[in-house]
Amino acid sequence: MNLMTARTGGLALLAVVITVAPVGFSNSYFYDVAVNAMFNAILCVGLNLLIGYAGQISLGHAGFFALGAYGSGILTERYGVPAIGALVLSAAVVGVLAFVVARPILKLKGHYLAMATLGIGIIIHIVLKTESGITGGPDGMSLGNFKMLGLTIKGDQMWYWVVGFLLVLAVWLSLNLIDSPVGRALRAVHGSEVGAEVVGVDTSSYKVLVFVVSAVFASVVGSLFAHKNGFITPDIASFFHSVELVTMVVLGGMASIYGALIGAVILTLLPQVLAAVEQYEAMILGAIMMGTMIFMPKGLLPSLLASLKRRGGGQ
Amino acid sequence: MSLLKVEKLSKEFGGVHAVEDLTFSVEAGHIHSIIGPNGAGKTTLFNLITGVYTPSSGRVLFQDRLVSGMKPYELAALGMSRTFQNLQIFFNMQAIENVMVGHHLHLDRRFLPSLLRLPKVKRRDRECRDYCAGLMEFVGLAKYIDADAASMPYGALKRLEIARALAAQPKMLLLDEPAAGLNATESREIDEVIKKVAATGVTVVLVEHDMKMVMGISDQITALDYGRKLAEGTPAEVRANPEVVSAYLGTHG
Amino acid sequence: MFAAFLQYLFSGLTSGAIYALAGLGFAIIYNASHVINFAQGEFIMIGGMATATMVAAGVPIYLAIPLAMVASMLVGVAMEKFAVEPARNADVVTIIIITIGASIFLRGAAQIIWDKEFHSLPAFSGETPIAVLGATLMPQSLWVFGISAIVIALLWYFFNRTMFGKAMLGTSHNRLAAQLVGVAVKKVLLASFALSALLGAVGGIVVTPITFTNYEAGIMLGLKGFSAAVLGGLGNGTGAIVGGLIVGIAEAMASGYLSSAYKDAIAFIIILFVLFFMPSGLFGKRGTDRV
Amino acid sequence: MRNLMKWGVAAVVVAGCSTYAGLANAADPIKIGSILSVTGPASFLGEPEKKTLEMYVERINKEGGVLGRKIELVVYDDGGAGEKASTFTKRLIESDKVDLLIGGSTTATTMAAVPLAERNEVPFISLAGAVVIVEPVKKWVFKTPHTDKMAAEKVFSDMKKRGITKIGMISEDAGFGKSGHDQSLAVVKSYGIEVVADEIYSPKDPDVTAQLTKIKNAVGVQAVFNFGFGQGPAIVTKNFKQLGIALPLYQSHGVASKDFIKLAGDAAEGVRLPAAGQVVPEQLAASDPQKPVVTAFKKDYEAAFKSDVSTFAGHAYDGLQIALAAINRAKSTDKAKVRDEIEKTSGYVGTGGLVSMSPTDHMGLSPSAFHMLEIRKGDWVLID
Amino acid sequence: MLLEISGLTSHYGRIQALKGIDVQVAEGELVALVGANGAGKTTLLRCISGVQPVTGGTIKFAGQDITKMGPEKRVGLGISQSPEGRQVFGPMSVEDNLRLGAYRRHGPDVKADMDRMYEMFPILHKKRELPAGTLSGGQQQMLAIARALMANPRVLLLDEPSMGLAPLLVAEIFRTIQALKDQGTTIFLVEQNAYAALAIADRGYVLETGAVVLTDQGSRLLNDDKVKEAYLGL
Repeated sequence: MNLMTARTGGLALLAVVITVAPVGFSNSYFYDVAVNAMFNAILCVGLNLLIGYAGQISLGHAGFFALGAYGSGILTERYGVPAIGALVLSAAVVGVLAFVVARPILKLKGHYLAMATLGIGIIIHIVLKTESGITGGPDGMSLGNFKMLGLTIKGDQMWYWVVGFLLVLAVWLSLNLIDSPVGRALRAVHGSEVGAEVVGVDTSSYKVLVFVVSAVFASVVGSLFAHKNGFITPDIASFFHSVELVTMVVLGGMASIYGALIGAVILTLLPQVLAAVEQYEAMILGAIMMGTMIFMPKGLLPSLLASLKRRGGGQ
Repeated sequence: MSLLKVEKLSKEFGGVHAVEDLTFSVEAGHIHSIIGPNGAGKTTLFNLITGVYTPSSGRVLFQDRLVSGMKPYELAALGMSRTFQNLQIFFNMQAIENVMVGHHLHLDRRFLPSLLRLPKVKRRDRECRDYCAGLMEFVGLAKYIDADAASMPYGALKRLEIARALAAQPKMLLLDEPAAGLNATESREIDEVIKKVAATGVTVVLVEHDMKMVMGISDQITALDYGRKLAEGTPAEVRANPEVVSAYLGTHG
Repeated sequence: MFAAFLQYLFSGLTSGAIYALAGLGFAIIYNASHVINFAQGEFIMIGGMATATMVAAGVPIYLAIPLAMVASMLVGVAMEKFAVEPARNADVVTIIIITIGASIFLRGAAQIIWDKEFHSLPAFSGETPIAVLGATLMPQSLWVFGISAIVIALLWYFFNRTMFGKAMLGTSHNRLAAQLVGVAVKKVLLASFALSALLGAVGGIVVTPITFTNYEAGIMLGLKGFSAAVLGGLGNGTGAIVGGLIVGIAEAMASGYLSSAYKDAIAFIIILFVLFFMPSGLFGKRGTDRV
Repeated sequence: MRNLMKWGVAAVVVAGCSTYAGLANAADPIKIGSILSVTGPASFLGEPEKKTLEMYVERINKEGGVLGRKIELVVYDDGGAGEKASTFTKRLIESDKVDLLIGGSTTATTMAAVPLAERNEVPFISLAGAVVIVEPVKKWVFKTPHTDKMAAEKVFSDMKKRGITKIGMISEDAGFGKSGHDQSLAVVKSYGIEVVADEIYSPKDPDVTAQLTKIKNAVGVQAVFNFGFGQGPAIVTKNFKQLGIALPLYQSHGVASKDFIKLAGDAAEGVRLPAAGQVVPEQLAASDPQKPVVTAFKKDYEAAFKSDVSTFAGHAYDGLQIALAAINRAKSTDKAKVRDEIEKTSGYVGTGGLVSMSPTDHMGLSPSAFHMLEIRKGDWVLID
Repeated sequence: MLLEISGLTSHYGRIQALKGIDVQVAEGELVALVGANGAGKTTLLRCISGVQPVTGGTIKFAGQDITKMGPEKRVGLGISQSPEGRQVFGPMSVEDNLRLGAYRRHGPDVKADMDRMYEMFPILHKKRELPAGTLSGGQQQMLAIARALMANPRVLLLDEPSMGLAPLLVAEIFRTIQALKDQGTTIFLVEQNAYAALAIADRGYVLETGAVVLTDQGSRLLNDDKVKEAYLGL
């Protein structure tokens, strides 16, 4: 019962925040930043399933994001595939790719896993940069609006509502998943692989599953991002974008869906806030990353909740 | 009938024989204890039986079926479940969720229904939760049903592992030092739990240092030393065996 | 065709020696603390930038080099003290984020303290190429090989012939035992960062005449060093050196015989394949989890 | 408790967003917005561009501004990332309500901003190289630097003059080099030149002798052309010398700064490259209309920043001059009028050359704007 | 009293491993601490060496309170331990292991002590160039003891020196301990092999689940049925 209210309550609150936030938006730049924040939030909710819940690091997720974006770009622009078809097809391809690489990669642990995922991301980045005949190379490629069922999604406001809805949906699905037999198995993998194995959890299959799911999340967000932005460059696959995504998850709070969401929002807003002190931006970002991890190694949301709990006298 | 047969089992780690040419069998319905001094190879034996390690040679048969080389989760599906000397609790989850993971094999594990939280999944999950709450009561953890695993005391976690293993509805339960680190009262309580489990018809294989417990509840004991079988028999027989006594207490001078 | 092969080999060795030095820095810190220091590349950058800017400002090079090494060591010690030590026992991911944060911070600081320009140092002994069986080699590459070799020899001496070095080695093999024989483990951690930073600075200084340096020069070297260290097997010094040379040579051979556009990708594919078959790298420790 | 938490978060989000609301009020000054790659791999473009813009805006303001109004410059650093450039452009247009955009240090950041400028109808003068920015012509988009295609054509015509028909290409795999490489391949045939070897390197490669060896061994190669900027071309030049390749080496206009000569040292001797007159003001013919302009700019820049002027700084200078001239002529900051006036720019003498735009040419530079230079004794020498 | 422990408590995460231990060791004494697996013997030794945090009580050494002192300083004071499971520096040579044993010491007597060790354990001399990890279990145990002795300790802590060794080797290890005692070394011996330990000990303590349940002279404990009970659950 308790859980149910947290679920419905959290979702309702999220929906309310998304609905009310535009009151403070004086122009479409705000919508734009908000949409980017929500894109990152969706992606991080998916990535958190892998990192926070199943305990497997990935330093290459920007690669899957970029494959989704370029998949949509290439299919819609060069082959005239309808946007939704391109999105689904790209996600499927990314899913298959993730499935193929997942098994050998997820046998690795710790830094070896970090290295391998980093390698995958970098290889994708290089391919996107080099195959300029189809990707446009480092100068990037443009693509058109997202059209579906005769409806064209365009303009920052419209995107805001669409992505807002998708964010609520993504959070809902993730909440469902982690509180299901599948989700519990995933979390058990993080808790103790051998402990899960001996009660019948095929841990390697679950690791593959969550890797594929989070990659598909990234791909879908990539596709939408590409359409919304109208222009993409291979740098969205860069190592730094991957690091940024992981930082969002860890900063907000691993194994916390709302934590990942908050981390994504904060790190998306940060460069906008720091634009005024542009030359110190790198130092401030670095200091925030170090400071949060040193003083709140569990991430912002779980640490804050824990301290509230302590102050509230144990409950 | 022998539920488990271990035949000429050996395991080496870099030239050291942790288990050597070991043969014994466990009768269905028994509480069968494996004892021996530290480093005798008990935990290695458990890991070999439950598929965590692969044997260097020899075979393990469960219900007359060759199971050596199978993965732990496959063995779990055949009805073998265990606990650990060093706890393998999912500290990132609630206590009852730990037990619910134990029930994993008996749930709808398909991805899409889980993702969409279909009514059927929801209902089944609620049943599972009730069932697992029942198991927690059974092992004496009623007051921890809503607790986070990370907030529970050590003794309770030992039982939580037993509840988790029971949730898999095993035919054979292997307990690796369930009383280690517990005080006398807690040990006696665990003792009771093991007896209750055995009474439900589950075969129990037990590795334990607490001799009071072992001698009190075992139907059969296999004593190991240096990875080999030292003695076998009822508690009285084993206790009287001079080799066992000297393996434990050493020799005079 | 042999001349071409030799040239690719020289090219690979030059890059490889640079990667190996970076990888060695990773190995030393990992050994002592099980931390992967993603800011290792920044130590290299600091060594190169500090020397190059001091030389440009008229400081004699024999003074600039030790000053840069000291500066880099101080940064390394500060980083251990204020960023890594407080977060001991944290998750792998948490520590990765901390050291990446440190690298971003140092890069940001470097661009403010110095600038964003590229800087160079004069080659230590001229720019007349040396011809070997039809291939050529720059004298500075020999400096890189030579200094790498000296550094490796010194490290070998330090770890095998000095008590403190043995204590560091002992700590990496068995932390508990090291404590029990009276090794101050905290000091070892601090020393490992100081040593890695020193090593980075030396690397940064010898490669600057070849690759030049700017505030972002550490990014690539950090990544390649990490690759080298992982490929060789974490915490294994020999592994890091071999790993670095393999990555360097693989890139050069890939450019020479396959495709220069995909040489980096090919290097990563090789690393992936090695990891698939040897999940702890070439020389890594393989252990069985005890449960 | 959890809910309380979430409200707190919501408050942070709302507060974070509304911080900008205060900035949106348009004031009297003429507002020029600029997205530049001040940090990141293209910082050697963005950095001098930013310095130049700031220096001249300050100077113009001291002299009373334009149309009696001060100029307010808003610069955002996109770090070379197209996605950041897009958001910052939106911010400049929507929140800062700028009258005009200058910037986009790289083609990628420019192309990210282009659709926004077009949609919101804001005049936009790009400082990036690629042809795609102005071909096909986009109503609101202009650019000041020469295109990579022009650079390639200048190089190929010089090769043709020397009777070279087979060349090796080496280019970096980042934006500038990649785009230059693709443009070069597109035009090379029309000069009767064949590319017999085509190699790539990464901007941070410590050594490219492997690629150069491959080119060296390509059959019939008569010259080598490198497209790239930053430290890469300096390494290429050094490695080229190391391998003792006795062929002419051409670089692109990306290396037209003294830094290149400094980094490459002796190895730079004999390297040829196309560059704007701004690089060699003192060598221009006295009759060259560019001479006074580029001489003055070089003096200003070097006095202010104690560092050698680069052509990239010149792009920003030209962009600012063209924009302010257009505003002057339009006598207002009305965006449509300013756009029309920019398009009417004619006979403007800038650091890049003579600029005359038209509805079909939003760059306005003729190929003659490029000069061929050769490096001799550590300095530029004009050779045509 | 050389070593005086009073009211010592310690926790491993959520387990209370020690529940208020009082133990004394006098100069020149051989004191044995026996008890079943998991009784907390190793934890106690780790507390004495300073590698396991103490949550309550005090440890005094030669009159000085060392409860909060860093482990390396304790070695300097003369507390040296041969840990459970040997814990030799596996990839390092036997000689290096011994050298590290004398890490806190300097001067010429280190060399003399090493020779003394080689004399006491000739097999170590024979294998001094080999990595310690290649030694057999018994040899590693000797190395661990020798390494601990290299610190020239005022008290030698021995944790389960007979564990996992074949009976012949066990006898040899105990002979060595006896010899050390005869040379006047103060020894605090933790053993599962109760008979062997108590037989050579001056005094003994029996530990059960983190508490001392029995203490007496070694020879008397040897014949106390309570000890047997603690082990075999009679």
